[in-house]
Amino acid sequence: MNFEFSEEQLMLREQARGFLKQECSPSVTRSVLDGDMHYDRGLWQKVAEMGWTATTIPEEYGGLGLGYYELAIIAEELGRAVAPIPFSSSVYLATEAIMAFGSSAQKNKWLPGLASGEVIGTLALSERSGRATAENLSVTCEDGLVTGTKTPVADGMIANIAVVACKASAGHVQLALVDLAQDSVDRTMVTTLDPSRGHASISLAKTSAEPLGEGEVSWSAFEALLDRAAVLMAWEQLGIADMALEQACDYAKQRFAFGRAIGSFQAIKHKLAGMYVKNSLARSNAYHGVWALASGSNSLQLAASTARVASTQASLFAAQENIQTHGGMGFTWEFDCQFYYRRAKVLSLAIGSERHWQHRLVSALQHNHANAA
Amino acid sequence: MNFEFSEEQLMLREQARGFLKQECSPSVTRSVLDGDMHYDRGLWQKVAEMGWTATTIPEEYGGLGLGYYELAIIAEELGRAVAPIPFSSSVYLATEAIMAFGSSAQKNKWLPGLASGEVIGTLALSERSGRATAENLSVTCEDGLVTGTKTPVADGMIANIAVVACKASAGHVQLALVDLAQDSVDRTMVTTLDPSRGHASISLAKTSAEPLGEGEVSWSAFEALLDRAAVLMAWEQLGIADMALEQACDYAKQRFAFGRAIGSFQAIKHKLAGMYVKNSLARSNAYHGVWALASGSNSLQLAASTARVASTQASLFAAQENIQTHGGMGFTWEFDCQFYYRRAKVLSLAIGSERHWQHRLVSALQHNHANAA
Amino acid sequence: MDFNDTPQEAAFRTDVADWLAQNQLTDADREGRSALEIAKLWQRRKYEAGWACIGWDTEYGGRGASPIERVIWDQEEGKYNVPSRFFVIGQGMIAPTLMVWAQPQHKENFLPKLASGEEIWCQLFSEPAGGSDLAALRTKAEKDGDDWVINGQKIWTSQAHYADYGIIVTRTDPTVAKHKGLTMFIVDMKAPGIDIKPIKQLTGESDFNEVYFTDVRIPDHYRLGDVGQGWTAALTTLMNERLAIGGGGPGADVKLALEIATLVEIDGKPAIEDSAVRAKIADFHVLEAGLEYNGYRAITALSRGELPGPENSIGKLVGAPKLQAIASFCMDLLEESGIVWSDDNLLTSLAQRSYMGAPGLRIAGGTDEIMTNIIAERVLGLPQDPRLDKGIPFNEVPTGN
Amino acid sequence: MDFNDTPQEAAFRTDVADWLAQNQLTDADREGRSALEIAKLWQRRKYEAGWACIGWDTEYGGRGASPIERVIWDQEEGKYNVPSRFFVIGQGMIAPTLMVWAQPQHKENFLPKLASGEEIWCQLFSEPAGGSDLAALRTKAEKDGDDWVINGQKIWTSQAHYADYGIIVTRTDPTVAKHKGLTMFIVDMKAPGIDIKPIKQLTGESDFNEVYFTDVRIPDHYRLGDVGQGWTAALTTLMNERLAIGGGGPGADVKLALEIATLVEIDGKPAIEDSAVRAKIADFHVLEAGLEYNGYRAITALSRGELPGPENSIGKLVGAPKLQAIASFCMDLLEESGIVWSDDNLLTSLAQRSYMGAPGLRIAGGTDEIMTNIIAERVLGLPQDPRLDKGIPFNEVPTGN
Repeated sequence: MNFEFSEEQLMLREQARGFLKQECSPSVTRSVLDGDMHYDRGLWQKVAEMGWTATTIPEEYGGLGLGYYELAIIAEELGRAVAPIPFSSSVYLATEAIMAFGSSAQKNKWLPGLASGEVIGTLALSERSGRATAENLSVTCEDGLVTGTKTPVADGMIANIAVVACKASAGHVQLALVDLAQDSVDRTMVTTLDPSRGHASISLAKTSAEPLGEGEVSWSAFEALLDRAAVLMAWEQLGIADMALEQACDYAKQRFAFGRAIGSFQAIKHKLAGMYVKNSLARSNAYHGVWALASGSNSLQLAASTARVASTQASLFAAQENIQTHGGMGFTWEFDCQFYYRRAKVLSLAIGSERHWQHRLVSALQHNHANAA
Repeated sequence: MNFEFSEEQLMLREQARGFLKQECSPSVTRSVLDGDMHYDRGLWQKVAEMGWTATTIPEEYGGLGLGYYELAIIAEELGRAVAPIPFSSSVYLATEAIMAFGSSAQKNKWLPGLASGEVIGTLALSERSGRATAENLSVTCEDGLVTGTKTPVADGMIANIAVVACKASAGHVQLALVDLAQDSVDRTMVTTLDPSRGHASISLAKTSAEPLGEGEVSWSAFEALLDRAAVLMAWEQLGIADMALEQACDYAKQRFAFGRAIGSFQAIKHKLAGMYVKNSLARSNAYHGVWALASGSNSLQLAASTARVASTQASLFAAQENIQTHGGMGFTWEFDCQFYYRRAKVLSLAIGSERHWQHRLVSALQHNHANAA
Repeated sequence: MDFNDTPQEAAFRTDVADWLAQNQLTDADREGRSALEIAKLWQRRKYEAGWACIGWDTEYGGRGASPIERVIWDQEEGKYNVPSRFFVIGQGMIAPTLMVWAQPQHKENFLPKLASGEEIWCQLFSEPAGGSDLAALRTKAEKDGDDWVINGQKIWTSQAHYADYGIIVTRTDPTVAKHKGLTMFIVDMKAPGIDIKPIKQLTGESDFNEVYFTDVRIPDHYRLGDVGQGWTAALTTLMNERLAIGGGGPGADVKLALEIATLVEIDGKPAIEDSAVRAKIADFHVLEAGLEYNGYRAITALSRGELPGPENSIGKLVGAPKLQAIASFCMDLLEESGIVWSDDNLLTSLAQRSYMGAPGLRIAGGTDEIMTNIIAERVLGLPQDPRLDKGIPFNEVPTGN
Repeated sequence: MDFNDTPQEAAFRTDVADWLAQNQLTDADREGRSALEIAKLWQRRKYEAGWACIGWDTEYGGRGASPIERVIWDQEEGKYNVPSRFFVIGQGMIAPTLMVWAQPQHKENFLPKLASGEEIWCQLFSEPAGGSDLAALRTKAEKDGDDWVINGQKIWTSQAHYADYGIIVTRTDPTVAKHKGLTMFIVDMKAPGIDIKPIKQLTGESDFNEVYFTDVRIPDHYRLGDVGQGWTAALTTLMNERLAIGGGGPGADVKLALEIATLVEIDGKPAIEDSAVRAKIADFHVLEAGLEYNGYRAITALSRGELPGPENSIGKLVGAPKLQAIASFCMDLLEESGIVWSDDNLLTSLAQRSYMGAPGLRIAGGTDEIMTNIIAERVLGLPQDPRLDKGIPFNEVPTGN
């Protein structure tokens, strides 16, 4: 039994952290938040040059053929840096979808570009208020032509391709691979709570697309794909939670009130201890999640849901109470506390709310419980 | 607008508090908790002599014809004293049921005894794990004969009469008034979390009973009866919550650790402030609840559910954290902290759990919302 | 206990309703006027008819109305869309301070202009070094002839950029204990040496300012209370602030949650039918209703001549985190579209505005932690934390820098 | 990262499993023996085969097994119904203390008897005046010839009534600072002058005792560490206590909640289908799984030679309130019948036992508040509260009495 990353993996973490300190200082995130860019192109290119976008892609498709432990480590560091790049959309979702369902032709066509970062991919799922389900999907796919509107689509303004969840004429669910460089594709920018990550509304009118893989994709297979993404998302959220905790601790140690560091008041120190407890339980659940993902365990649904719920709760709490710990200054535009508060909320709703994952978690528990009985 | 009790009512509170300090010291509750009595007969008689059991019963039936403000005040004081008597069963439930549904013959027969305390009444609702509903009631009533088992029945070992919720042969719900002094009545004591209030399992075998009122009682009419009881129950729970807070504060002021009163540590003082906040919101909701009850407002369901949920949450929290504030001594049999911890939990499940009342609260909100729209 | 008006109250309510109906702002009134101008117009109209600051003595432009009458006025005026926020600080917090501490001629001069809305005031208390620890402020006031010379910086000052006057707490003696060396003054915001810089909040808006004082001269007769009495004077303002702020205005509430939960679906059914959604909405309602009825109890106490106590801290302490929680809950109901910020969707934008604004409410006017401490110490009588800054000269209190 | 055994670990597991299968307790073994006697029989059997306290050095009766091997042993032994609680304190907390602080002859004498289960030990630290503030203990030890004479009272002492020996922390100098004046000893629990009174808990059970010392004599060679070094010695015990206690044993857990939610109905459907029920069970699972995997991470750290740190406080800090919350939740699922205490209904009685026992777990071995402070100060490095008891003689520390 060994429940820790390997030496090499821990080295990768140090390296990634150093790289992002250098290349993704808060000013980088701030410039995207303040400006009208949808992401930081320069950072994206450097990240691609580091090979991060190629992490889990097999070498035959131009990837590094590394495992999910490495990808989880990168995800955590990107979360800590609140990196303004389409990594989760392109890597956890689009790349994973093509690797999971794509034909070898599709893999040959798209994976090399995704690996090199020249191609940015995303997943287009949400259509309206409430969660998209196999029943309520309204975007259709007939004879290879997709029609309908998806919104919000993370990184939709800059993506080259989108994996679009839609309903086939036969009524079954289908994942359509859409090259977004077509006239029939209409994208409009969507402002969200976190302008440091661009979102779009994408309207498709008889846009040509190819079904991903053999056409029909069972909804449960699609949700299994989201389970995989949920583990990586959980690591990114964990990075946010830990950075918020670290900043709150640093501030609480140097800010004085009533003649003492505010961190010496139990109202603050116990708040921060509470953050630490949530974060370390989330970390341990994330360890189990990535183990289940990397080892192909059949407990992935439970492990992923648990990691996702834990990281969602930890990151929302830490980001919120980090502002509170900073007091008035934490509420200013000038301080970075807002980055974590915005990103934590947006990530908590990407690929499904806390509620959704709580239910998915319990479904897995019921399954185990029934088998045990 | 005047949102406070009248001078007379506030005087009644002082009087009641003084009386119970005298007649219901902790040792009274403790003796029932420790012994094998189901209640304290002496205290019950004194309470009856004070006329408390007669509070809302019209004078024509030997009552005082006072209002619900007075009854709420008494309920709060009985909660503070963790009184080991069947007051809630006999007054909030049995008496109220007979006043609400009973024929004048039934009122003439039973209300005088209930007013004088010579008759102890109770409500027999629960039959199994989970909540009794119009659909799952299994106790039947055919041609005035009731058959089946009710458990747990609060104060069932000492009650003279029970209002039994049962299913009539015609399939509708019926409240049957059962004189428990019959051979066909089999009672066995049921041990519960709070031995200072006796509970029983009551089995009826073709026991003769008379339908309360006109026979059929709609389930919604029955739930409206529980709304009324919920307001009074909320006041009793509020009494528990406030006593737990007061004891915790007193202890935190005199117990020293690390050279200071433990009440000077924010870990403790903010815990107690949190109790105070819950309690005072519960109190304001209880004010509104008793106003709705006394004024016959059509907002009773919302007001009662809100008061009930608030008092349940406040009393459970205060009772639990009162033990925590007392540390090891709070966990001993010798200290009184346990009274509040036990009684708070038992009252929180009488007439329905927090979950049940949360749902009933939202149903009322939906109703108002629909009417507003 | 009775929610209904007494006959006198009912009669008063009728008078109020009638006057409001006849004198309400018209579109013509609003035409081409800024929010501030409209507010001043409305305030002036109320003032001339004797309906401004009705709780004040007549000599200051009020009508000596009772607390209940004030509530009735607010309820009736609340039925109309009239701007009021510009006067909350001046009329709600500063005027009561002037009534207690200002010299007679200043009361006679300033209070009517506060009532009529002619002059806007701001409150200059907080400083970068003195947030929760308000009394740790450092802005210096030194006597020079009949004037005081002010140097230093204030922060979190609302309305500073258009205020005519302000009240400022300064340190006149750094060699005595923290609370002892403070003095309060009226300051003319147009005086030379005052430099005002807006602060951009994380919401992107700028409701507050930094105010810099460089050799700003204040005549001694503008002093409020004795030299060294500034903290006592400030407490007058703060106590009224707690009443004025309350729960924290409009935003995501149970009504919004209900509306969204009725529109959005979960598993093909309206979200409001989902048991977890119901449980949360119920808990939010318990807080919201509890605060509302707390308010009625407080008003009743006031109307019985009791003074408003520290228990009023509950409003903000419960209200601000509730706002944050409901806002977050509403966004969750919408799933991924909950992050979309579109002003044309009132439901979502209200939720998001509240989500972004709530952290500020949890801090401004006393953080959650300060409010909790106030309840623990002043309501429950629990002992203070050990005070390392007590009884030693302010300039010897540890600052960490 | 790998949950599977390495080849060596697998081999070890096989050895353990085989031995357990061949040597497990039989009905004949249990026949007519008390729980303590059965525990001693089993411990002795393990000892003679070299399977007792396998992490200890062989000279003390162990086999120098690695942390992972200890986990494997616990996992395999856990598959059998064998009593162990009697030895947790002696082997888990006191033995490590003796290993560091006892004189060689006492290690050689006592440790093997601790390993074999021949002798039961108890821990005499807490006092009425020193609960969370453990070092505020007052029990006096005065030198008299080669002996020390002990007078005072201890409290919350488990197993005192059948223990053979104990370790006791005493105050040997009240005129120096609180932590400086303490000294630890081994004490023979059969010595004259020791009076033991059981404490009845609110559960009705008596797991703890008050222990009174009247002129109890202890030979100087029973001293553990130098005079005045008692606090340092006590920390050895406490640090191991945190490891030994952990989450707090069997009780209401997610599995129980699932079972009840599957049996009970809400509105005619299994409660487990209720969305609010699911949300709560999910949150409980997040805590439970988080603690479990925290444990695996801690073991991995141990196996890499890292020392167990204060982060281990999390187990109890999260586990005890979780126990209380799940127990309460389970009772709520049962509605009114949730209050019925019937030992023949395993589901409800387990929930209720947990509900009544959890408050004790939140206090024993460090309250929630103390554990939180430990995390804040020793893990996050946040500054201490001002210490009014620091650097002044113990007999001058304010006590409130």
